[in-house]
Amino acid sequence: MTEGSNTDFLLAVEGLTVSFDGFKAVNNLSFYVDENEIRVIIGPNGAGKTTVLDLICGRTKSTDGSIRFKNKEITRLKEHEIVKVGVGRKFQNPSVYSDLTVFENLEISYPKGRSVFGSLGFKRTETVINKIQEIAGRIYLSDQLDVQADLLSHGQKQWLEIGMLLIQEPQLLMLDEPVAGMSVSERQQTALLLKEIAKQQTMIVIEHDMQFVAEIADKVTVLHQGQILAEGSPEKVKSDPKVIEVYLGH
Amino acid sequence: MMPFNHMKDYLTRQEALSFAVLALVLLVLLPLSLDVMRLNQVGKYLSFAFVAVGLVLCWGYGGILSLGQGIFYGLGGYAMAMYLKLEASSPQNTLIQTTPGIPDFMDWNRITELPWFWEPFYSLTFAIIAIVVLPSIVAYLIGVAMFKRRVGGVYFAIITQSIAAILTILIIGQQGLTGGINGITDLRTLKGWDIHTDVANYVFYFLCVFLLFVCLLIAQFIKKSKTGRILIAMRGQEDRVRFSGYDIANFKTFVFVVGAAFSGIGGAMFTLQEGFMSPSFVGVVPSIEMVIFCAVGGRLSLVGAVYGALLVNIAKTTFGETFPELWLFAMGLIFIGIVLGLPNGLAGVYSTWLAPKVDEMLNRLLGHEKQNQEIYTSIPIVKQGVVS
Amino acid sequence: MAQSKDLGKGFKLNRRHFLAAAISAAVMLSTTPMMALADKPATADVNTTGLAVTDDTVTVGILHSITGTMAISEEGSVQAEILAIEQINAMGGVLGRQIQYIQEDGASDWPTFADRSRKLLRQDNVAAVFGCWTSASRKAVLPIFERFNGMLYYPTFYEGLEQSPNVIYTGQEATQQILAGLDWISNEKSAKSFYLIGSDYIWPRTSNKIARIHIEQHLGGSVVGEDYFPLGHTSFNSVINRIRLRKPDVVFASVVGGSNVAFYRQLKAAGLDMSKEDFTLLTISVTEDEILGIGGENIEGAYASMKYFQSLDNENNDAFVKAFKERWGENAVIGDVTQAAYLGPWLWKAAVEAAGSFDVDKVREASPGVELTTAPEGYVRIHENHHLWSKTRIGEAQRDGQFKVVYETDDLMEPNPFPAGYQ
Amino acid sequence: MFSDFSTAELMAIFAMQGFAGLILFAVFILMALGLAIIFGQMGVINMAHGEFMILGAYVTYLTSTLFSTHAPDLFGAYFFFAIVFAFFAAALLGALVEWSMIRFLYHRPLDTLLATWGLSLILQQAYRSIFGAREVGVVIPDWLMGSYQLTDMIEVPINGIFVMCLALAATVFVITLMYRSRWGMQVRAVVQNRQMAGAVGINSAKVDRMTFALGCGIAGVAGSAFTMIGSTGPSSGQLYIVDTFLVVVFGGAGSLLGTVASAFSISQSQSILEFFMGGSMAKVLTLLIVVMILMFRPQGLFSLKVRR
Repeated sequence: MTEGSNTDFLLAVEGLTVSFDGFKAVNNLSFYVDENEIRVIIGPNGAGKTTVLDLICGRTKSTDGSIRFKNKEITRLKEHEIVKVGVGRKFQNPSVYSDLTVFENLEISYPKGRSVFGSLGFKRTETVINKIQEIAGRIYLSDQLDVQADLLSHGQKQWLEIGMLLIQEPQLLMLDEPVAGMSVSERQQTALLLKEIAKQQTMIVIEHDMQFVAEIADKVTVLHQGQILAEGSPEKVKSDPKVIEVYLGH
Repeated sequence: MMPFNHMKDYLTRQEALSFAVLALVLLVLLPLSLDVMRLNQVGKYLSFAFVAVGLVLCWGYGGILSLGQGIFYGLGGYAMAMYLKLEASSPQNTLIQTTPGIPDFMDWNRITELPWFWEPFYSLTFAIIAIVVLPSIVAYLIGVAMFKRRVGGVYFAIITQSIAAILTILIIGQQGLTGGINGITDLRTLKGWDIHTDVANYVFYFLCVFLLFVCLLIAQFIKKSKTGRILIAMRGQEDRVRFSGYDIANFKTFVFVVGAAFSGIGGAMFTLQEGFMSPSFVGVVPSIEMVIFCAVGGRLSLVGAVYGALLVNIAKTTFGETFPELWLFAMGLIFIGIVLGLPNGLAGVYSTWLAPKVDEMLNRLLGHEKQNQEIYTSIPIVKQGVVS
Repeated sequence: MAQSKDLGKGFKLNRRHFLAAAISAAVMLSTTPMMALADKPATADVNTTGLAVTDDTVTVGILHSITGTMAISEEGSVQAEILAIEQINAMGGVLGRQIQYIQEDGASDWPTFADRSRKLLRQDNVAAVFGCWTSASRKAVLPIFERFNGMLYYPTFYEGLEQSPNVIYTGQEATQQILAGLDWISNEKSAKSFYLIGSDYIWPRTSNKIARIHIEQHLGGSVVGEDYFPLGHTSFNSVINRIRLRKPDVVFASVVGGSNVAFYRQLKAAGLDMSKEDFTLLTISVTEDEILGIGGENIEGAYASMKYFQSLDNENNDAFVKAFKERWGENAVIGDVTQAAYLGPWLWKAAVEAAGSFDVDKVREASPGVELTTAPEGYVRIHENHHLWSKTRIGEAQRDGQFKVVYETDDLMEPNPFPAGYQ
Repeated sequence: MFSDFSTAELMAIFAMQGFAGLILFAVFILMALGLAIIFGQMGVINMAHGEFMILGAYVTYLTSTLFSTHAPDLFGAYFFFAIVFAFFAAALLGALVEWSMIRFLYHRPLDTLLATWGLSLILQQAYRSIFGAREVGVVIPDWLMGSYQLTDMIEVPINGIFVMCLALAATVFVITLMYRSRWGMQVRAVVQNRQMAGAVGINSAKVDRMTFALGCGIAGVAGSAFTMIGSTGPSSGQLYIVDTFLVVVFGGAGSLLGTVASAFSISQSQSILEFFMGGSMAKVLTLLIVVMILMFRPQGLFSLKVRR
């Protein structure tokens, strides 16, 4: 296991490797994310994008390498501990609690009463309700608080999940394909939302839609076969011949 | 903003009604209409309701299907029985034994000294604590070992089932220490008070109902707290909950322990009302039957679980007394029918067909009060085709 | 021991009464109802405690498992009890009253037994209950019979260590069954070393305890192994290897239920053939009932020690076997417990008639000394301790599933549920 | 404890003990193979598995009576027919059960457990009503009884050898079917991605039915073999269910090789422990060890580490 070095970056990934029965899904990967940056990861299917997010948030344990968040080694922490240091994660398929209302979905994500007995004693105070209503406003769901999450549209579920991250107040949000399945207008709203978020928080986004990527990204990382193919501003990456070869096509 | 009245948060009007009706049935209707023998029978069925209520939390809400609830029911029952057996085995009562003063089955197995783990059961206080704590500790150990390693679903069911099988073989095999397959029988008095009299039957029945309501209210509290919503959330989206910063294993362990403690109380109530405890409650078959009580009542309804335990047992007795051969057919069909057709059990039938009418009636009766819709709160159901 | 050789004579009821003395076994089995000879006593006189007795009927209970794992074993007992009741009714009933029975299912579950017995005694107010099979079910109902003063006729051979005023034990207790068997095999086969094997519960363990003491202290032999297996266990190859290693003169087996089938088949398959000279097995748990499942060819040559075999050659038994087959089919077999269950209603009838009352207290008082000369097993008499004086016999299992009786004790064995020196 | 015996005796005993372990191994394999297919490949928890085995046993019983009354000359060979009949009877019932209830429950694995438990109650009572509560004795042809004298001291039971051969044949059959046949490929395709399999033209409903029927059919064969060593009664099936599930889970669901390995390790440890400490404690200890290992390694002995 390599030890990461101290950096000014919010997130520093160094030498990250994971293998599934010999297949290296992520191979000696290093990249760094600044505070308040929107980093977009792109790449062909099977490039290891989702796996990278899984590794950072602790869902998959790495074989080698280091992940440091605010100079704190988080590689061996458990998922809920990683959440507590300030990393939030949205999944590829919107995963909201379909049996619960939008309000309850957000309430569960509210970062208080996370222990068993804490949650037993948790009260729906004015502060909690206000916070939930504020977040609901930001994710365009103010009118849907009473609706069971199951009944939301696909795009609304994506927003709800983003909202569930926001209410945790993480410093780093990791979003796996946040606009998949959204209409054009929803995409625009989402782009607005993400830009708004980026004023205070850092984001790693996985996305395929190059137009959307160009709209939001500060920096783009292109993954291919578990390794970095290219990195830089959207324009730079777009014109990179290697990227065009393996991903964007001619 | 709507004011959040905590009492209303805790019990909605419908829920308050169902608790009241249950109380009416158990405290007034049944005691008035049944003779003491039948009431005693009902009391014993209610001891299974403790398990079923615990299962609503574990299985219905937490998605943890335990096929080993008999372990905890048995532990509670045995803890109670051990105390009563020691009281029944006073040296005067056991003069004909080779070693007077120890339980008869120990004497038959040529044990001459009370085993160390029996000693503390001379104390009623210890026994009462053990009834709750012993199952909780065992459940905690199983829960931590399994849930921390993310064993769940089917695997958890099979492993708990195996543990129940192990415990049964152990109890039966170590008969010198446990009474073996006979169980601990011939219990007579509690602090000198005859436990088989009609008065005792009444007292234990009401005690049983009282404790059941205590458990129901605790369960209701858990269900209505954020813990309850986290449990529902966990059922479908375990990862999401984890990435909202919760340690899922702790929550699962918690409900499992609560379910175990309830079961332990149920077991003890059985021992008191029946006058003996038998390993036949510990094994795989009774454990699965307990799940059935819960499923029939509706795996998400606390009150439903009580009715489930009552109705299945009453049906079993009536059928068993009249057409014993048909009973297994009927029971089998009930299982299949409930699972295929009514995944929400009787409670589901009620909430689909009757609840709206009852609500309407209440509105008319109470007139002015606008229906107190549970704000922002969902009504959980088990959907066909949802992973449970 | 004074015993009647006059088997055809019928019931001898304590000499004071002479109600049914002339009824022969043949008549007993006929289907034409016969009126009792004496005048019918008034209900108020014969029933002072509110039992279910009318001017024409008396109600009793039958409580066995007809579902669940024990149904296999208890089926025969139910059949025998019903047969006995029907025969008694055909003879005119008890004290001029026809017996009606309420049958309850214990469902192989001890708490259910307790529940049903409470119902029979408190709700149905039955005059007597014929039932239970396993010790566990008897232990479960015992406090209930004692509290509500019922009378239970319990048919199974069992471990002893019990003597309840509310139970008549119509099967043998352990010493009756075991001691004579061990004595015989030790003499006949010059057996010195024994291997004890049983299912893991109280009866086999107690039986083996008694057997071990008898072998070590009275027969001068030794026990070279003692093993127990969970109920329902089906792989015995390891213990069979141990038996091979220890080379005992006799294997003493009290394996029960489904395990029996596995045990004997695997013994046979392993080449430990009981029909040959070099391997001897004495069982106290295999009756004709069990052989149905085991298969005669697998257990041929084993010895069983109990009080009754279907092949017993006497008039009573011939009539009994014939009646049983007529009632329950030509293929029915009768084991030791089935016969003991058959005795229950007859013993109760005799005691009731001796007492002149259905009252449980009076029946209990009249019971000791009640004798039955028409018992299929021969002559039995109720001891002061509520068990039966009976003979013990050794049967050799035959290929056709029957036993050949090779030995019978000269005298009746005294029941001794609390055997001094064997505890 | 061995001091009283000669080396030769000890060697013989150990050889026979090893063989006893192998017989138990074969028994476990037969029990678990069908379940491994149903549970491992389909995720269905079939609590009525034991009852399907008993169905095979009853079919064997019926076949034996049929042969002894109508074709006594062929009695020696009836067992082979019985195995085939048992397979088809159990498979047919399996297909019926799949069609009438299992197919509605694929998304609710825990509910399959409850429904099949109900089914097992019904089957038990049906057996009891049809065949009576008593156990039925299946007459085994003479050539299958007795033992084969390997050396002076070592004897091996012939029916044990037969069961082992049957277990071997069944394992080879299943593995070939699953990994070498086109049908097996379809089954595995459906397991991995139901929708995709459907999209490429696999009739997944039919595959499910056949898979379930195959698992039940093998249970029937197991039941047929068990008539030689165990008992055949209405509730005999219940005895096997806990062991069977443990074998499958311990091996790692979805891995047939794992099932074989787990059957081997559980049977050997049980057989060895039994020799030293008697049946009850051996059973407790074996189950306990398995449960402990499962707590530390919930995925079982063999399982593929896969990307989620």
